[in-house]
Amino acid sequence: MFSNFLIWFVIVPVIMMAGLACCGNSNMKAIRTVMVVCSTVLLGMAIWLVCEFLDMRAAGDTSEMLFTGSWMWYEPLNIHLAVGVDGISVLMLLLSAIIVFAGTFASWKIDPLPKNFFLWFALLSTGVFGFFISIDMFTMFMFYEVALIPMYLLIGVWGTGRKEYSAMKLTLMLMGGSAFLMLGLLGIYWHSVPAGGVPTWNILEIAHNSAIAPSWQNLLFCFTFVGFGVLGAMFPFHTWSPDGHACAPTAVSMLHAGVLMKLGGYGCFRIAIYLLPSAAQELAWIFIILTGISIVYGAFSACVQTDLKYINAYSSVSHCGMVLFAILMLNRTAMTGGILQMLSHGLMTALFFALIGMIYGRTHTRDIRQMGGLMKIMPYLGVCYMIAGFASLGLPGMSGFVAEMTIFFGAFENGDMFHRVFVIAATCAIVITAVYILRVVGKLILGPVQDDHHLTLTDATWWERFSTATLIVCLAGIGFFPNWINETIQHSFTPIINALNMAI
Amino acid sequence: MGTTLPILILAIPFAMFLILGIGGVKMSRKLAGILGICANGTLAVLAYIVAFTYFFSGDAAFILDGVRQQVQIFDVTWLAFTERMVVNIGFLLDPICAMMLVVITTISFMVHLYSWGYMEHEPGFQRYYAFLSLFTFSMLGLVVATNIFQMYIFWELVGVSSYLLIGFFYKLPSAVAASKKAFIVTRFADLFMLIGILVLSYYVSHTPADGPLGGASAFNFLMLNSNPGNVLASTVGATFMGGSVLTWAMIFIFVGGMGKSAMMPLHIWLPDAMEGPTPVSALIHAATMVVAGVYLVARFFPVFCIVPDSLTFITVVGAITAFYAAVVACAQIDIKRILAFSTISQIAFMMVALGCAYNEPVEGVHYSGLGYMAGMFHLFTHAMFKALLFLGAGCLIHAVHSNNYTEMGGLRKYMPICHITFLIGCLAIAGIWPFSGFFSKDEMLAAMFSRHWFWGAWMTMVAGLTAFYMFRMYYMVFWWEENPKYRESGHKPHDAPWQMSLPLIILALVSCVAGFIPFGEFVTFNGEPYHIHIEPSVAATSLTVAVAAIALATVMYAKKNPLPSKIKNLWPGLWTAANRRFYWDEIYQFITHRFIFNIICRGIAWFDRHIIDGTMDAMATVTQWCSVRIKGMQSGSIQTYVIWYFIGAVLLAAVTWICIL
Amino acid sequence: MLWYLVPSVIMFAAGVYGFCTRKNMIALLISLELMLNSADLNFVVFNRFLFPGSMEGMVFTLFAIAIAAAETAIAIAIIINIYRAVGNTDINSVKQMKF
Amino acid sequence: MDYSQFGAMLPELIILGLFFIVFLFDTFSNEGGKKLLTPVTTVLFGLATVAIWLIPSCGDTVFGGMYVDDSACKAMKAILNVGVFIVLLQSAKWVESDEVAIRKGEFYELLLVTLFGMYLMISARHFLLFIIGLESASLPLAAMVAFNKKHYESHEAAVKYILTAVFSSAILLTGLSFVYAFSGGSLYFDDIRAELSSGSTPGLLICALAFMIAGIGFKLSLVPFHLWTADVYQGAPTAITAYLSVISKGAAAFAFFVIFVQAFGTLYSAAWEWMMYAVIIVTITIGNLFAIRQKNMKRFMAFSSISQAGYIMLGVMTESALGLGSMMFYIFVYVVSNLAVFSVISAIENKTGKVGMDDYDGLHKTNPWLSFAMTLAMFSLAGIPPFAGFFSKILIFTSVTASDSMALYMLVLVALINTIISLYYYLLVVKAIWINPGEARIESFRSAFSERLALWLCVGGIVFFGLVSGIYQFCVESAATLV
Repeated sequence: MFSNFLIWFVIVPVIMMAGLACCGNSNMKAIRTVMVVCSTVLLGMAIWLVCEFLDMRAAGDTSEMLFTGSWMWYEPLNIHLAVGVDGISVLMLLLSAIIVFAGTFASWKIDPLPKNFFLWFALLSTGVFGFFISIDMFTMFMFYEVALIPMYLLIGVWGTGRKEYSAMKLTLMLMGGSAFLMLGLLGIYWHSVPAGGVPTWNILEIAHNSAIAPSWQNLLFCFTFVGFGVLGAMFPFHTWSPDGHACAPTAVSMLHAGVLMKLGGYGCFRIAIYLLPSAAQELAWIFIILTGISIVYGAFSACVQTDLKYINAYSSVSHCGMVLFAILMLNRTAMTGGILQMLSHGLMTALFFALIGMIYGRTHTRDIRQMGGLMKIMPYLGVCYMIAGFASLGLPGMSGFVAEMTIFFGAFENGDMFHRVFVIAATCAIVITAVYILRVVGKLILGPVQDDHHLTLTDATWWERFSTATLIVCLAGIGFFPNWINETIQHSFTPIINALNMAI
Repeated sequence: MGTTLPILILAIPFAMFLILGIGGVKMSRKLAGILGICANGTLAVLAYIVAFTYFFSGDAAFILDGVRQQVQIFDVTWLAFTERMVVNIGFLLDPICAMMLVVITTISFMVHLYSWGYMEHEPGFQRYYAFLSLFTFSMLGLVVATNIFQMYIFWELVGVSSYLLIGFFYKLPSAVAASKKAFIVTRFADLFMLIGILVLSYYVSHTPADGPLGGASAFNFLMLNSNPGNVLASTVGATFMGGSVLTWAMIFIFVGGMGKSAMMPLHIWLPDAMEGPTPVSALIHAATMVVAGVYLVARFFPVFCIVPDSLTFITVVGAITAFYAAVVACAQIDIKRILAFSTISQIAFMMVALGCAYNEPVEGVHYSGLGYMAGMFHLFTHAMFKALLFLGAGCLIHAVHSNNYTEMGGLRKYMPICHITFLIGCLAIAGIWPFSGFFSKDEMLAAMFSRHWFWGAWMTMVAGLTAFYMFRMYYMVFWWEENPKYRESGHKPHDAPWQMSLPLIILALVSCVAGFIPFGEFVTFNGEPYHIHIEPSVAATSLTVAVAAIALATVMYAKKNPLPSKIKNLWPGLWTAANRRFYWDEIYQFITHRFIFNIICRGIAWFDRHIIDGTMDAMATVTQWCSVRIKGMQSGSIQTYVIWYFIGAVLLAAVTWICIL
Repeated sequence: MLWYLVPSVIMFAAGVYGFCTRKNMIALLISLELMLNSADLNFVVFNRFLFPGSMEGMVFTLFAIAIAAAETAIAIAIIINIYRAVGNTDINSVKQMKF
Repeated sequence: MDYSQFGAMLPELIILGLFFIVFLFDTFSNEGGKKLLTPVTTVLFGLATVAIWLIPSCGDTVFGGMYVDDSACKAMKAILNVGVFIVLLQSAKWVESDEVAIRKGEFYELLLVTLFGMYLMISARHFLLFIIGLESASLPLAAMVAFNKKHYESHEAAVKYILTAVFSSAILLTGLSFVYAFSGGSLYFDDIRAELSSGSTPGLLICALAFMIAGIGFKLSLVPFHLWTADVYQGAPTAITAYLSVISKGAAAFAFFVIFVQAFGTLYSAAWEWMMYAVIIVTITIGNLFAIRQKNMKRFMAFSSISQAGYIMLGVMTESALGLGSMMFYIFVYVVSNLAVFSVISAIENKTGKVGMDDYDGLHKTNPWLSFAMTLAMFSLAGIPPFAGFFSKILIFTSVTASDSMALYMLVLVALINTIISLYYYLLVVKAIWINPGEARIESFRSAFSERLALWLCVGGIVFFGLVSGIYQFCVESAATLV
């Protein structure tokens, strides 16, 4: 079992937790050492995995999932610990590793209880990695919830503002989502095989059996899609996100907006669409309407916010809406765009929240009306913020542009009026995005200095420069050379596309 | 030609951007300036080499039995949406591209040189040069685009570099606002362009790969332009609101061009863009970026031609804009704004010229593609003399520290070089022989007359207006009456240092001689050379009109006299309206702030906070409320407990029994 | 046999009613006894009329009576404790813990 | 009569033996010896627990089928034993407190007797034996609830408990008497099943079933037969509360399953499926709604345990081996999680006498380990992975949905939605411990060894029962022998 490489993505964070447990309660040196070492190891593993994966693909290994392994866990219910990755999950793992890495540096000076913070942080990352490697619905769901619950304490204890309220709201809403999700999974499990067979949780087997009756599919699709959609901040279930993000500490906002919200989108196509294709064909329109709304809606409501974190939370609603929207277009190009959008939004939002954390740590306010001309005071952060902004409004050369264009061109492939209308509505979002991004940049980074006390503030420290630079490099990397990622993702969608075509 | 030069042409400015942008903070101003200028000098040289090889080498690759070819020097895949929708980054070399290379690099070099003097004392000098390099890179990438998507990519990039340069003085709220406005307005236009591209590429990419359009990428210019008829065919007659889908697509794409080229009603950003440093205005907002729209139309000319409605649309938009801008320019007092409006009007001229061109012979017209050639020609000459004018204005502002001609007057004694060069510029734009403006404008008017007498007459009038307001400005600045401030205040306005004067002189010379370039030999719509000859009638009319306008201006403004104010008081309303640009900004302000921002955005935000969020909180509240309401059940007295118990048991039995019965 | 069941039903009803209405704990105990005995009566009656062959109902009744006795004993003991604590055996005096 | 039959009752005999040992020791030992009573009993009971885990189940039925000793029953007894052992450990300190010390012998004796009663309930296959077990399990508890002579609450709790208990046993007996009317003269479960298999269900029988549910539901504290629970849990000594909340509940749940599947299995879809359907929904919901408002930890745990009982009863709806296995696993996990909470509560109560939820504010500052254990326990109760509670919940849901009926899916949905409410109030405790501002109200202390041992056992269970699938395996396999 330990010979399988993927398992180590779960084991290393566990080791990280063990290591942290051994550290002294406030022995920052030891804690940082453990965190940096482990997150670096994870990043290295992720990069190695990507290279290895591409090599194996290049070597002509066309099996749907690579590095697969499956070990019986709960024998009476046929629950396995099954792992495997395709191009998408590999990239997601890389994304998570990058953001965990950056998040570690972003929370360099966390206080109080640094040890507990990193313990929960590590648990969170365990869940995230576990989710992306598992191809067994049960373990997938388990890791999903493992990733959700630490949010409560991370926000509640280390957050700011109305943290109790936000933490509780976030946790309850996400758990509400996962309640529906659970029911959907149960339904899928019990109908996963033709009558008489032994039901299975394994996604690949279920997909190959494709034994779920259409009547059940429709019900289960709604359950699963809503379940994941809540985490994907789909209108009208997005309202946990603004409060949650606004109150969370920097690293948590990064990880949550950067990776956790991606769990939603990932699950949507990996389970809801892949396993229930005919329902997807039939019911997509409902969710297209909802996600279409959240794209425009999020952008518009971001225009009037005055709290930096709220602005980014709402833009996350808009961008994640874009992800689900793309996935629901049910064709290869658009879905690829959706994944690209996940990656780009992950990096971008992480960068945003990191910067906001750093600015907040200096000015002790997140209200854009009380800040201004930061470019003069902290040029490095200012420039980074502008870069993040440009990435967010889809400037060519940044990942956002690639993702959005792929989505639009893919979505436009659906020829009927309904899709057309919503695609064009979605494209309008790029203008609105420009509006609110430039509004913030103009108020916050440019313009005259609002508060003379800010004049004494210092620019970024080395660890801050490090974490932001990492993210910016990734953003630009995708933006300049998108095609290899694009091809990897497109190839990985083949089975899903086939399932959809068979379902028609 | 190898791929080395083209790649270098793109690589050098980008490298400069990175070097100056990242390393600039550590550099001294001098080093940064020299780096930038040298880089651009080399760039210009390379561009000239490329252009000259293209035009004069006579290589069969470039000119095949007298027809200039379109050559893709290289074309590499950047992103593949589908097998038919592949985005390439490449280098397409053809007459207009070569011409633009020359224009861009020349002006850019001049501006680099000029800025060294002009921006000397500004903080962020290095940043400024970095942004200039970024802009040069983006603009070059735009003109060499091999496909519409590459064009769109660099289209966005020029937008952003213009944003950065307009907002260069980022501490001034006005500059920030102007840059924001410029970006958002153009972005709004680009949205239409994007939709246009979506529609076009959708239909093209859904033709069979072995069809007449071939298997090439649906974005590719060569493929689209080679046999546009099939592009139309590929839409299988799909129509939308009466027009064929292709018409709509092309109009949408053109709207993108309207945004960049500041056609009405998307012109509002350009005057504000003058908040940027003057050299920037010369480079971006006079010579290069703003003509991107014209370039777009020229690039797509064959496809535009097969949907004549779109050409008509272009003509109308251009005609209206030209007149509007000219009128407004007559009533401005800020010299940069006057120049800005004159730019708008001149670009509109080119648009109309393009709109009046055909790509197949028409009876009664001896050369149907004249408008195309003329438009490009005017693009070339206008770039030169408008850059000259802007740089001159820069010198004036540098000397007087004000944008308004009310602060100037009688400057001819103090700044002779500036005076002469500025005069040349004005003559050129007014279209006086032998200056370059005359030739290009004459060709354009000829084209318009050949299309329909109305366009010709209309645009001749605009030409007259142009001559008038340019000389109005000229006289107000250099003649009128000397501003008393010069004498009492110790420092007299004087000519600018050589780095600034040199570009003026060079450009002035170019504006004098450029007219005699046999432009038709190089740039025509189909690559076949065309021998320019002056249309006597048209030339005569335009010249007389121009001279008359200049005379009028002389009468009114050469010396201080009450005549202008008299005339102003004839129709004060008209004057204020023109001065306030006919209230376009106010209208936009109303729509965006009052309506979109205050009603839609705030409304949605309120809805989110109170309805959506409220619902979620309400669930919690209701649960709490229930738990409070039912607490009486747990009254603490055994007897109530037992009553509940018994009722429960009986109820269970009774209900089940009833259900079963 | 119905005639034998009627009294048991009456006893049961009386027991429930008494338990719900009386205030004195001892009275409550008595009503409980009524209910238990009605159950015993049922057993005996059913045994006697439905299954004359077997004795299970009777045996069960004996055990039930014993159990009832035990219950009463413990209940009495606890009531005495209560009496010690609050000085009366009013059922309404023991509702401190609620909600 | 063949006395070798008693050999089959080995678990009961062991408990009985232990009882006698404690009794004699308590009666005849001097003051010095009394000191040893607690450790001796605890150790002996620990050994007994191990023994019961180890001895094989002969799986035969004795006394004419009144009593069976199959692996399911033995597994259940073993599970309960673990729980009781933990209870003994965490109560050791309280037992030694001078207020109780004189009567500690009685405490152990009563406890062992009730345990013996529960064993009988579990193994009984005849209603007579079942009733005897039930009563001998519930009557001594009344005495134990009243154990704190000095505290008025203890008495009030006791009187509430005993009166309701007697009332419910009266109802139960009445119901049983109705059943007897249809049983063809025999109270053996199998005979009743055989009699009732003839389709029709007269009203009296339905009434009987309702009364049976009420009677046993009293011990499980199903709504609306639960009202005694909160007061009794609050008033009783914490050790007893813990014992009530897990052990007697577990035994009753198992017995419930046995009776309704073995004796009334044929009436499942006809009658009691829908009764239980309603009861479960009401139980989970009402329990949660009450728990939201509670400020006293013990009362809070009472309501939490009520809704937990609802989840346990989901297992009954399956009437399959898988369901029983899941139910036993759920009970086991519930035992460790709940006892973990009670260990913390009693540790703190023994030290400071504080049981208010707001006394826990900022606990992590002074007692990080207790806070940690409490947090884990709360997460486990709320069903958060990777802790055991998550697995027990999901497994029981899975086994419920096994039968492809939409009604059961909806039942699970209701249960799932209720988990959100429960998560809310479990998180309230976590919030108090970790988030609420202000100085800690409980000074830092080191709890007694026995308490720490109990806590470690529980935490170990919370962490490993889910991840190690062997226990669930064991439950399902042993359950297979019964259904």
